[in-house]
Amino acid sequence: MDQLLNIPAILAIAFAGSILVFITHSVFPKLRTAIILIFTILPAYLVWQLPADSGLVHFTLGGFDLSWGTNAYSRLFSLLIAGIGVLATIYSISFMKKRSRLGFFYLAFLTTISAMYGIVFSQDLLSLFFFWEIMTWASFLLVIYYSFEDQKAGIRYFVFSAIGAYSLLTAIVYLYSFTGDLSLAATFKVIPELDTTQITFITILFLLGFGVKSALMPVHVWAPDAYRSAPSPFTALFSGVLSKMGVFGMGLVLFKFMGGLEQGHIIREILAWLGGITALLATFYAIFQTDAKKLLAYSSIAQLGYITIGLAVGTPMSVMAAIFLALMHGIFKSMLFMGIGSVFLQTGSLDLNELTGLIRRMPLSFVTVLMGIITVAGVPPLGGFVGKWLLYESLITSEHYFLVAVTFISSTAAFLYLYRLIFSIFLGQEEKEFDHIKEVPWPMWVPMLILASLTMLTGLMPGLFFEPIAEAMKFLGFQQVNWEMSVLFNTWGNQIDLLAMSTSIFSVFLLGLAFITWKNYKTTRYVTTKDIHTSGEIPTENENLTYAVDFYRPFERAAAPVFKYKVTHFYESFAENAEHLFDLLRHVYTGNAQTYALYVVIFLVLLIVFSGWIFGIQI
Amino acid sequence: MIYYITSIALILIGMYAVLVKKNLIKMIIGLSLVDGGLHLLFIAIGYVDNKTAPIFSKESLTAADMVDPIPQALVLTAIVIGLAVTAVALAIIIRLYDHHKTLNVNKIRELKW
Amino acid sequence: MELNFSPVHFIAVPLFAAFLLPLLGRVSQKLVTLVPGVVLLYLSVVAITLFPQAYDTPIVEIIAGWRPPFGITLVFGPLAAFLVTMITLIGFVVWLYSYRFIIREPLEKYYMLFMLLIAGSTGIILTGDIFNLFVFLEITAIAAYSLTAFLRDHNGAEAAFKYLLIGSFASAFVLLAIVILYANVGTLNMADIALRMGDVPDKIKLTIMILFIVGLGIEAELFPLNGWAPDAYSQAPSPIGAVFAGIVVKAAVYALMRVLFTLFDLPTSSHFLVVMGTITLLVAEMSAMRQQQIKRMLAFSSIGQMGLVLVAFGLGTKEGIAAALFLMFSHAVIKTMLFFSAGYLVFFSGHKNISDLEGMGREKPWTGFFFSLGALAIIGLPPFSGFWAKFYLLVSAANASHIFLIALILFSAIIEAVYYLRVVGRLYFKKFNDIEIRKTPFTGLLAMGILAIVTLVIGVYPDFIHELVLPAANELLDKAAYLQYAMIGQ
Amino acid sequence: MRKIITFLFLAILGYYMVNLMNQIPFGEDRMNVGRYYLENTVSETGSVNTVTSIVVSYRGFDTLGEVTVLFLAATGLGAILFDKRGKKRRKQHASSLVRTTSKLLYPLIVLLGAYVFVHGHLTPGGGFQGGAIIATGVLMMYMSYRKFETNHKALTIIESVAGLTFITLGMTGLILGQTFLENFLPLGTPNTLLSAGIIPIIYSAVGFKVGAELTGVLDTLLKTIR
Repeated sequence: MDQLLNIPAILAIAFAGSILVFITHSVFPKLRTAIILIFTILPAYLVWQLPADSGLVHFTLGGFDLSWGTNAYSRLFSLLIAGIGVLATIYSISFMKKRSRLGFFYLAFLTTISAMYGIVFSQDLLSLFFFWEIMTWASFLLVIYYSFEDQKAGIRYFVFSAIGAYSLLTAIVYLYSFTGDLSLAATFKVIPELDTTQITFITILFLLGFGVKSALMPVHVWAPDAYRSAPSPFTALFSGVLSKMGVFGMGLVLFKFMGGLEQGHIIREILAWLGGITALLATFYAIFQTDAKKLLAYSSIAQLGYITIGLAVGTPMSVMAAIFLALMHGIFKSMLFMGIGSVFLQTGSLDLNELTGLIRRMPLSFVTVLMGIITVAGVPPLGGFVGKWLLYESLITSEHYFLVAVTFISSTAAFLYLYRLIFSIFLGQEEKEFDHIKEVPWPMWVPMLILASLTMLTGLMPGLFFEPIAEAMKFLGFQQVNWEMSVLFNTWGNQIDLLAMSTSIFSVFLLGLAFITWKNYKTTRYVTTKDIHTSGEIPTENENLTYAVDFYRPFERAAAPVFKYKVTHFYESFAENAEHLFDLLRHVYTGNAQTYALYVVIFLVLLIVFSGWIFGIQI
Repeated sequence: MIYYITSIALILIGMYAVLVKKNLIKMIIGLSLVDGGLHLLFIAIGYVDNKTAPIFSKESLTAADMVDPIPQALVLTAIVIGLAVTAVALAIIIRLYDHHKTLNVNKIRELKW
Repeated sequence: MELNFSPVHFIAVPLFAAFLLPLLGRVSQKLVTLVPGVVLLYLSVVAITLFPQAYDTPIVEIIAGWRPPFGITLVFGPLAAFLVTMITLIGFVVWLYSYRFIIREPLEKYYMLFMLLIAGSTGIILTGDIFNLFVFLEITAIAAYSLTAFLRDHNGAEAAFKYLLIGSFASAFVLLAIVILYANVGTLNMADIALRMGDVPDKIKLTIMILFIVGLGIEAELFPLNGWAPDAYSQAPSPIGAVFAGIVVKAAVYALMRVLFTLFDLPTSSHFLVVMGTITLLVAEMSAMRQQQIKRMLAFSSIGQMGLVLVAFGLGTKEGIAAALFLMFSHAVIKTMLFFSAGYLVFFSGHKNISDLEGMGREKPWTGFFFSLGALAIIGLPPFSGFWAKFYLLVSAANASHIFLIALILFSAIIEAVYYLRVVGRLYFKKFNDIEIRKTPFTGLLAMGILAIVTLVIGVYPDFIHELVLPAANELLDKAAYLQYAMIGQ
Repeated sequence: MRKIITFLFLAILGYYMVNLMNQIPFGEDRMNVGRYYLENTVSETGSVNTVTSIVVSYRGFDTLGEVTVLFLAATGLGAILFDKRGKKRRKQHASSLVRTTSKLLYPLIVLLGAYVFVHGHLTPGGGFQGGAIIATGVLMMYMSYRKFETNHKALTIIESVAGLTFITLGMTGLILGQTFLENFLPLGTPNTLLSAGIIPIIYSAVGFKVGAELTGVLDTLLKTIR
């Protein structure tokens, strides 16, 4: 019973913490850091202590029966939130030190984390939506925190979130009008009794709702700008954890709600394809970005595409792959954003064309980013490989050959942008202007390195994650899934021993690294990039000659015609036209008192004349 | 019946004045006309053929000899309300004329859209 | 002598205060500002004391000792209790805010008009007599016209003139409706009218209803009739803008609903209300989208919310009406808070335009904070009361299987989100330059703080209001019971 | 264009209204509650003027509202025209004929007004009518004399005190009897001045109030600087 009380206690502490920080900031700023740490670590610790299946806490609110509880599935996500949440908070303390309005920042930051706990602990649709919206506005406040000149990013984020949230809401109230009960358990039971159109309708609404948060195409357009605008500690949380809430919801919908939609159902196929397209296109967009955070944002979208494929295909193995990828993505993407954020903090720039040669100035950040991109690329021996492997295998065994091709192409293309990222920031020539740059303080690199070591660990022993994932999948309705600590199975009976493989790869890698370092160290000649000895040409003064400029120009040129048609343009012109229409419409308020009076008379006369049509009795 | 038609005509003329006349004062006159028409209509409704005012000033008068007193009482109230509205309207018009130097309703359109 | 609270206090005491204020003004200006607060506090106490009683058995107060239908009665049932309590509380907060905000002479007249406005709106809600309703409607309206022009700038006068012109049409149509009604039923007590309504031919009944809809619809801001509203809201002093949104319109909507539900059979008009409410909602939200002035934007948003309220009433189910009442409460609280904070933002920056308010949120953190909070709340985000209002409304719409309606409501919510959040973003964008460093008066912050806490508390624990709203909704629907007690069993 | 549209719509409205009123025959006895008032006014209120008994007693609450509306008008005017008060702008007196007649009639008119509101329960008339008559007298004086002044302070005080009297009477009814505005005084013999309980008192208060308020309104409007 005392375990049951824990969930309300956790949520109460977490939410109280966010308000307390806000108050403390304006009253005793000195206590702020302590309060922040206490109120992130304490709930995280309590979450860690929660059992996998705690039973339900029931209560009524506003005339609805609500319940909270945990299960293996939500526990998995709650741990992700707790882990990344704590690390991102620690990271943020140094990162945000010199900024103003910290009360506001931490209010939103801690509220976001608390709301995410709420989402995963909700066992009914209303609390789910309740926390979902809290999460949305809190994260919105963080997106607009820097208040850039055009606030399009924030508004766009909110509008898409609102579209998503409201389709969720529509689905919820629609369902409620059938069931009269909001609890997930009751909903699961009722859904099979509905007819196919209703199920399809509800499912599409739910998927749209969750899909927006996980940046599924074509509703992804908010993501790059929002990720770009948010402060880095939050972007880490945003991309790493918040987008996983969409995945969490999709998992619930696909495996719990859609009992009626078997594998290979058209919605599943469409969803899988959307995931595939998302992965492919986002990868290509990522290649052309010159802004580090935007690049990572597109990369996040692509990764979420893989996860969606896995969930949509819906074989045990693909689901395992999806959840594993989701967790991995949570880890490595927050780590990457933290790494890039550190660079931003020290240099004040995110422009890939500006930054160069920071490897010796910020070695720890370099290591973090390196580990990160290796994981993203899905190269052994780090954790990304395991996820990708599972995904390929599940796609092949479920005969989605074309999707395999798509996934494969996009994974390969991912190398391009990853290479660009690390190369233009850390490698290459060192610039004078970056000479004074130092490594970030320890509260920032410690979380980064913790995450980096986690990627390593999961690469070696994915079983650490497989165990809870298998439990979670049991909750989602799958039978026993095979897994072992550090061995991957495949359908054809072959096994890959990750430890052995990793050791060999590592030794090769180390040798290679040693060789390159030794070789380059000798031959490097320091010339600034603004060096004008450029074969007789006189460069104009403002020309940026860093080699990272137009990194993939030929490729860009080749792909240009395709990328002319951006879905963003469609939305933008839609919004513009809509606003224009609204603007026209408001001219009914002409400002002339007489006209208003005339409206009154006309309205009255029309009501009388058409009374038969309106009220059913002709006067 | 003629009473009804007259009062309705008054109401409509008043409305016409409010809706068409450009001068603010004329519009207010129109409003007063509408009010007047309504009051007359109300009184007309309370009228009963061949009956007298509801005051028992003579012993011989009984309740059966009188018209409906309620409309008269209510119209009294309505008149006062109409008066109050007119007074406030005039005050506002004085203010408007002060600021805009015109009484043309079409030219007083700063608040729009 | 036992202090005997009765509903008539809600009307008599503010009137008494209004008559007393000019005398007090001769004694001390301090008293002029303090007495209204004391009165409103007293009324709140009365309201809260009478509250449980009204929910238990409705109080019917007879005026001057004449039983209905011969005398005028005040009916203080759950619905009236709910709304009157809301009005007195909002009124108190408005006073708290005005205490330091209104520094413009004639203070005395301001508070007199304010008191009369309160008396008028509570009168509308309490009275059981249709002509008395008209009288109180006019008291409210005339007080509102005068307050709109209170600042005496030229936009104020223009807005007041528009309000007055359209308002006079409203009173003309309501009076015409009453005249025709009286001609047919010969009585003025609403319950008595309802009892005799059966004998009236359908066509006449419908004409009366249309006249009432148009007349009261003007005050309730139904779409083609609400031209006055944005001007009046935006040009009146900020606390009065809040009063319009929080009190006046609520009373008018109550009047419309009382007439429609009690005098007429609703089914014929329910779809009409839903349609008109939706149109009002959409047009208002769309018009709000590109407003330049912050208070005008708030005004359009208020109209939109009133559209939502009408939709909820139009659903005609118990849930729907409960949702409407919840929405009215929540909107009154939130919009008041928004007007308050916008008032100080405009006051400190000296600009009415949204684009000139850039950075004010950094300059005035608490005021900006309350505005942002209000914006989030009115969009309908949890954990604020706006969320529950919207959720109840959507649930009842879904139960009446109006899926398309849900889509439209949510569409308008998205528009609302866009324009509110634009302002919120603006508030925190870059530093505001030329500003005198003046402190926001404590009473102003206190007023906003109270409202913020109320939205938050209701948002986290909606049962408090939800339980009050259900019996109130029941009262509106259960015509037979109303007739029973409003006629004192006759 | 606007004229045509307006005319068209008003014509339709008129057509429907006439049609509607056709269904309500003129001059027919449709009394319902009114019948009750006619039959019981003398015995229940002691007032022989049924309209007065309705206005002050049966529907006394309306009258309170009505008084409030007038008060509101005066207040609103005061608020809107607050800083526009000045001396009168008329240059000349009216002709001496007018002046003398006015001077002669002024007390009589005021007296008539007082008579009308005091006898409200006996004759056609009452507080509003009486007050209006008094205000007419003042208006006449304003028009005749350039320098005619009313005592503004006194007007305000009369206004307030009369209003307070009304409510206090109402509250006394609530305390002494059962209900607000209850007639707690003896009814007396019908058709005499001192009858009908509180009705003449209330009507006198209303008369004073209306007179003062209307005078105040006139004063404010006349003295506004253009």
